[in-house]
Amino acid sequence: MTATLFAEQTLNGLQFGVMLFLMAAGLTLIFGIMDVINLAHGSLYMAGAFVGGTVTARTGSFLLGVVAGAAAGALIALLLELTVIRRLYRRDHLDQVLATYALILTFNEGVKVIWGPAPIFLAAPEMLSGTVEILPGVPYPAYRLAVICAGVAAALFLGWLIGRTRTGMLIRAGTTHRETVQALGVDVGVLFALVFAIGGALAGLAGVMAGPVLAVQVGMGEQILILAFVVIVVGGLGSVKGAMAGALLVGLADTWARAFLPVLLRGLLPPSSADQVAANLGSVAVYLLMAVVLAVRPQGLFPRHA
Amino acid sequence: MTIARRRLLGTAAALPVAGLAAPAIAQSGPLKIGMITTLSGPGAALGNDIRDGFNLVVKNAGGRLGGVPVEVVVADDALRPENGRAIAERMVRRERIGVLTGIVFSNVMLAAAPVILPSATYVSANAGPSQLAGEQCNANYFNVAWQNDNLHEAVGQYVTQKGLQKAFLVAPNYPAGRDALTGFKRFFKGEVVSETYTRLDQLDYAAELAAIRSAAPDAVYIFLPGGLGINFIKQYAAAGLRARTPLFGPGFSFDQDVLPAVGDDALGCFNSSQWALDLPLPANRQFVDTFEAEYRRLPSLYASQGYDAALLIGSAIAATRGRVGDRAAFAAALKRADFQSVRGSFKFGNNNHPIQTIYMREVVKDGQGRVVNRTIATAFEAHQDAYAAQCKLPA
Amino acid sequence: MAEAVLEARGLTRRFGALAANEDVSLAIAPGECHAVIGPNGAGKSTLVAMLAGEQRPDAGSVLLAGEDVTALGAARRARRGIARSFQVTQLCRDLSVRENVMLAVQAAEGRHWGFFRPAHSDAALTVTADASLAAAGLDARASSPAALLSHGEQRQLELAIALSQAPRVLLLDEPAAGLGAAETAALASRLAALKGRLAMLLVEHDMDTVFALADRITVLAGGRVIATGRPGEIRADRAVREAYLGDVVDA
Amino acid sequence: MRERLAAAIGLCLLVAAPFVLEAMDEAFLLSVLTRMLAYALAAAALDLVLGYGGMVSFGHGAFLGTGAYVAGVLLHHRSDGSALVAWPVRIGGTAEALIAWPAAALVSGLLAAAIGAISLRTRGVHFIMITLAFAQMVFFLVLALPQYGGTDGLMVPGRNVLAGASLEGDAPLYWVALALLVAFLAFGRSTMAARFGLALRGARMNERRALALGVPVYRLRLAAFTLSGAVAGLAGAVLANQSSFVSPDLLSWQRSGELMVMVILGGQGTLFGPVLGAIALLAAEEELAAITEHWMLILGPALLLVVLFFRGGLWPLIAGKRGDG
Repeated sequence: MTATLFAEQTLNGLQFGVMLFLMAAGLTLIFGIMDVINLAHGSLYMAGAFVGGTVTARTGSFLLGVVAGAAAGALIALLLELTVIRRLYRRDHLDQVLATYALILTFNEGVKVIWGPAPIFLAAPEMLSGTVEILPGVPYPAYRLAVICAGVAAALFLGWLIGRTRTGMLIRAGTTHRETVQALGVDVGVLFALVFAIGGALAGLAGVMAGPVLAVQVGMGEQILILAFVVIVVGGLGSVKGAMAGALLVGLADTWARAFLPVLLRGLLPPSSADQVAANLGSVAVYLLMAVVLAVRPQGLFPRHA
Repeated sequence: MTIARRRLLGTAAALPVAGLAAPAIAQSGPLKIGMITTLSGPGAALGNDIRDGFNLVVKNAGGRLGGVPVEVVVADDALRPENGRAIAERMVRRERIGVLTGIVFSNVMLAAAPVILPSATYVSANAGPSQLAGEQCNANYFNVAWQNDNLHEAVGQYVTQKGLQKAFLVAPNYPAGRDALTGFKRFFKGEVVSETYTRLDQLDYAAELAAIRSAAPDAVYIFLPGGLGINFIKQYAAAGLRARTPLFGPGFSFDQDVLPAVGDDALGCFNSSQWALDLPLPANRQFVDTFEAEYRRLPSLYASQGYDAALLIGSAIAATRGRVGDRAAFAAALKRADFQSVRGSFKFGNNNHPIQTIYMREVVKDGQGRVVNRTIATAFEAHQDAYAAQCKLPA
Repeated sequence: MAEAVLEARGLTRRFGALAANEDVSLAIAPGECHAVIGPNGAGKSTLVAMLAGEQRPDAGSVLLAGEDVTALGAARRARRGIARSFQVTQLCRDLSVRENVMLAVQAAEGRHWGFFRPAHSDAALTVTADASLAAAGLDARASSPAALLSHGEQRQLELAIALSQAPRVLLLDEPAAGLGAAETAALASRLAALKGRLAMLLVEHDMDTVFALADRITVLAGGRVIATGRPGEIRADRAVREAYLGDVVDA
Repeated sequence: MRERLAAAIGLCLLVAAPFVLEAMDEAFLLSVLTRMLAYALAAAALDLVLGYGGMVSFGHGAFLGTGAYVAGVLLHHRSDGSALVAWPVRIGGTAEALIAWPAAALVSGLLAAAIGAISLRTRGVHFIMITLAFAQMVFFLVLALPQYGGTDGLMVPGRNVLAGASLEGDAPLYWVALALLVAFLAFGRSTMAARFGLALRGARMNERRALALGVPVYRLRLAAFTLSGAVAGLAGAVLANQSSFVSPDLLSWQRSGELMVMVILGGQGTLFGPVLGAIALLAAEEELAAITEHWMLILGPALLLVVLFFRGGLWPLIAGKRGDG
C-alpha cells in the first residue's frame, strides 16, 4: 500500500463522513433542541431527492433542483410538525419512534404512488461531472468535492445560527427554559416549527446532494437513516459538533475497514478466510464502532449537558 | 381484464364470519392464476414489470390464456419471505389455485416453494436459485427466466473471448454474491486481480474505486443488485473510471428499470442477458410495441420474463384445455415449451430450467436519445446451467 | 466520641471551574442528629449526593462505620445501610403507597429474585410495610397510587420509605420542603423520636427545626465548611453569623 | 375482574378455533393463527422489558431470528446428517423439540445477555439506538453465513418432533404454540406481581429512588432482558416450524419495529395486550394487502392514529384497565 493510496482512502472516508453529516445534522438538531427522535428524517431526505430530481429534470438546472429539494424538505417538515410532531413533544421516545415509523411506511408508499416504483434520474451538473487531480495521479470526482463544500457550509451555518444569532439563543433557551422564553413574548411553538423546518431543509438538501452519487429510489431514506443515527449516537445526541465528529469517525471507520482490513488480515490468516473475515468485519465495522464508543462513553463523545 | 383481489380473513374476532362469507373453493368462473410478487419497497419496480408483462399477454388475448378465461390474482409480498409464504399458503390451500407465478426474489421463492410445490404448479418468471435447479429440482417447478449463474457465466465467457486478461470483481458479502463471482470465474480464463466483497447496505464505493484505480485491471465485473448497482455505476462514472476500464455486469443492473435512473453514466457498459430490447424477432417486436403502447415506457427484462411466463402458461393451458388440476399432464405440457418466446429459441432442460442463448449488450443512446441496450454479441448458444446434472428429473 | 457511623473526609466536587464542595469533612456519631445548613448554593445537596453515592467526589473519601465506601455506587451503599430522602420527592408514582414501602422493605431484605409468589401475599413484605405506613399515618391511603397523594402525604411517604430500609444512617435532604407549619411540627416530632436510635444527617432551611433537633451543626458556605459545633456554639459563631445566620436571626 | 374475564374469553376462543375451523373446512387458517401466536409470544416477551421494565429495545428481531435459526439449523444438520460442530466433540443436528427449543431459547438468551450487558449501561435514546445497532450487527453476520443460505434464508426440512411425537400438520403445532404462549403469559403475570416484578417496575418509574433503596437495578434489568430474549428465541423456533423456513428478514430492524408496534397497538405493560396487538397487526397486514397494492398507505396512517390518540392500546378498551407502563 502506498502513501498516496492511504491518503486517498482517508480522503474518501472523510468525504463519506461529510455526506453523512449533512443527513445527521438535521437529525441531531431536532433531537438536541426538541428532544424528538424522528425516524421520518429519512423520508424527508427521500422527498428532497425526488423533488430535486424532478425539478432538475424539468428545468435543466441542478441548482434549482437543490433549492427545490431543500424547500420540499422544509415544507414537508413544517407540515409534519404542525400535524404530528407537535403532539409528540411531551410523549416519551417510544411513542416518537413508533409514530415516525408509521410515517416511514406512509411516505415510502406515497412516493411510489406519485413517482412509480422505479428509481428516478438525478445527475451532477455538467461542470461538476469531471474529475480534479487532488494528488499526483489521483483524479477525484469534482462533484464529491462539492459535497464536501456543502457539508462544511452546513456545519458553519448551524454553528453560526445556534451560537451567534438571537434565534439561536432563543432556540437554545427554549429547550431548557421554555417558560422563560415564553415570558419574553416568544411563541415556542413557532420556534420549534422553525427548527423542525430547518432540520427538514437539511435532510432535503442531503437528499438532493446524494442524488448524483446514490440511487434515488423508494426506501433510500432508511439505509442512510440508520447510519445517521449511528453517527449522532457516537457523537453525542444533540451536539452539532458531535455529529461532525461522529460522521467523520463513522466515515473513516467504514472506509478504512473496507480498504485496509483485507490487506492487514492477509498477513495473519490464510487468504480465503482472511477475505471472509475482513468482509464480515467490514460489514459491521460501524456498528462495532458504536458499540465500543457507547460501552466506554454511554453518552457519546460529546455529551450534551442537561 | 379484471384482477380480482383476494378476500382474506378479517380481524381475529371476524375469523368465523370471514370464513363463512367467502366460499373456500371457487366452483365456477375464470381459471385463477396466482401472482405473488414484490410491489412495495425498493424492489417494487421488478415485481411491477413482471406483473405488467404478464398482464399484457392476458389483455392482448381478451382476458384469456390458452383460450381459457383467466383471472390473475395478484398479491404483494413486500420482499418478505414470510409474507410470500403466507400468501402462497392462502392461494394454494384456501383458494385452491393450481398455477402460480410472479415471485421476484429467491428468498421469497425458497420460503414459498415448500407450500406451493406439493399441490400446485409454479412457473418462475425470474432467476432461479441453485437449490431449485440442482438437487431440490421439482417436477412442478419451471423456470422460464434463467438460472442465477447464467448471466455471470456469460460475462466471464465474453471477457475471455475479448482477450481481457485482468479482472477486478465486486459483489456484496453474502452467499449469492459469492455464487455470482463463482459463476463468472467458471468461464473466465484470465487473472482475477481482486475479489472484493462489499456491504449489503453499502452507499459509498469510493474505497473500492480507489482500489480499482490502483489495481488497473482490464475489466471490472460487478454483481450489485438493485440500488447498490445504481450507486456503483454512478460513482464509477464520476470517478472517471468509465473511460479507462470497461465495466461489465449482469443484465439486470443495466436494464430498462435502471437505465433511466442512471442515464449517461451507464453508456459504454457491457452486460449479459437472455433477452434484449432490439432482438429482431417478430414476437419480440410485438411485445415491445404493445408494452410501450400500453404502459408508456420501455419494457425491462423482467417484463419480458413476465410476458414469456404468461405465454408459457397459456401454451400449457391450451394443451390441457384448462385442466391444470391434472398436474402430470400440465407439467408435461409446460415442459414442451410450445410457445414463441420473445428471446428466440427456448427449451427446458431436465431440471425444468432454460436452455437458451445468452446475449451480450452494450449500453448506448438510441435515435430518440434514450439510454438503451444494443445487442453486440452472443456469449452462449443453447446454454444450460451448471446444476442440471445434480437434478434427478428425467430429460 | 464513639466511632462515626458515617464520615466524610476532604470531599471535593467540581463542576468545571466551580467547586460545589471543597475539602468538606464531617462525622456523624451513632444516634446523633447532625444538621448541615448554609445558604442556597452552599453545596448541601452535592454533599448529600456524594454521601449517598449518586455522585463521585473528585477528591476525598466516604467512610461507613470505618469502612471506605467511596468507590461504591448508590445502590451498594444503600444495601450497606445508607438511606436517604430527596429534596424533590422521588416516588414510584404508579405504584401504590403500600407497594412503595414494600419495595423498600424488599430492598432492605435484599431479596428481589422472587418470581412466583405475589408480593401482596408475601407476609415478609406486607407486615413490615403496613406497620411502617401506620406509623406514618398513611394506612388509610395504602392502596392509592403514590402520585395521587397530597404533597404533605408524599413527604411523609418519602420518610416512611427511608425508615423501612432499616438504615444505619439516614440522610434527610430538606424533609420539610414545601410543608406547612403544622406539618413541619409533626415531622419534627417524628424525627425527634428517632434521635438517639438512628444516626441522621439533616439538611434543612427551617432554622427552628434545625436548632430543635440537631445535636451538632455543620455550616457550609461556598462549598466549604466554615464551622462545626453544638447549636449553641454555632449560634455564637461570629463567622457563621456574618456569612449566613445573621440574615436569618436579624430578620 | 373484567380483565380476567376478557383473558378467559380470549383463551376460550383460541381453544375453540381448531374445532370451529375444522368444521368449516378452513383448517389452513390454523396455520395463519399459529404464526400469529408465535409473534404474540415474541411481542409479549418484548412487553416484559418494554412495558414493565421501561427498556425500549429496538433489537428484539435479532432474538426472534436467532431462535428461528437455531431450530432451523439443528433440523438442517439432522436431515443431511452433517455435524453442527465437528470439534472438539461432534455435535450433530436434532429434530427433538425438547432439545432444539431450549437450545434456541438458550442461544437467544445468551445473545440477549451479552447485548444487554453493554446496552443497559445507556439510557433513553441511546438504549434504543444501541440495541438497534447490535441487532444490525447480528443481521449482517447472519447474512454472511455461507452454509446457511445468507439472504436466501434456509429451507427447514420437516418439523421438530416433541418427545418423539410428530408436529406435522396444522393442529399439533398450533396446540404447542398456544400452550407455550399461555404458559409464558401465566409466568409473566405472576413474575410481574412478585418481588422481581415489583423491583423491575419500581426501577422503571423512578430509577433514582430504586437505586437509593439499594435495588440492584442493572442486574434486574439484565435478567429481564435475558429472559425476554430467550422467550423471543423460543417464539422464533415455533416460527421456524410453522413456516419450514428461516430468513434473515426475521432479524431485520423492520421486524424489531413491528414487534414494538404489536406491543403498543395491544397495550404495553399488560402482556395480554401484545397478544391482541400481534393478532390485529398481522391480520390487518394480510387483509389490507388483499385490498390494495398500496396497503402501506392505509397501514401507516392507521398506526400513526393509534400512537397519537389511543395511547393505551386495544387491550385496555376491552379489559377496562390501563397497563403498567
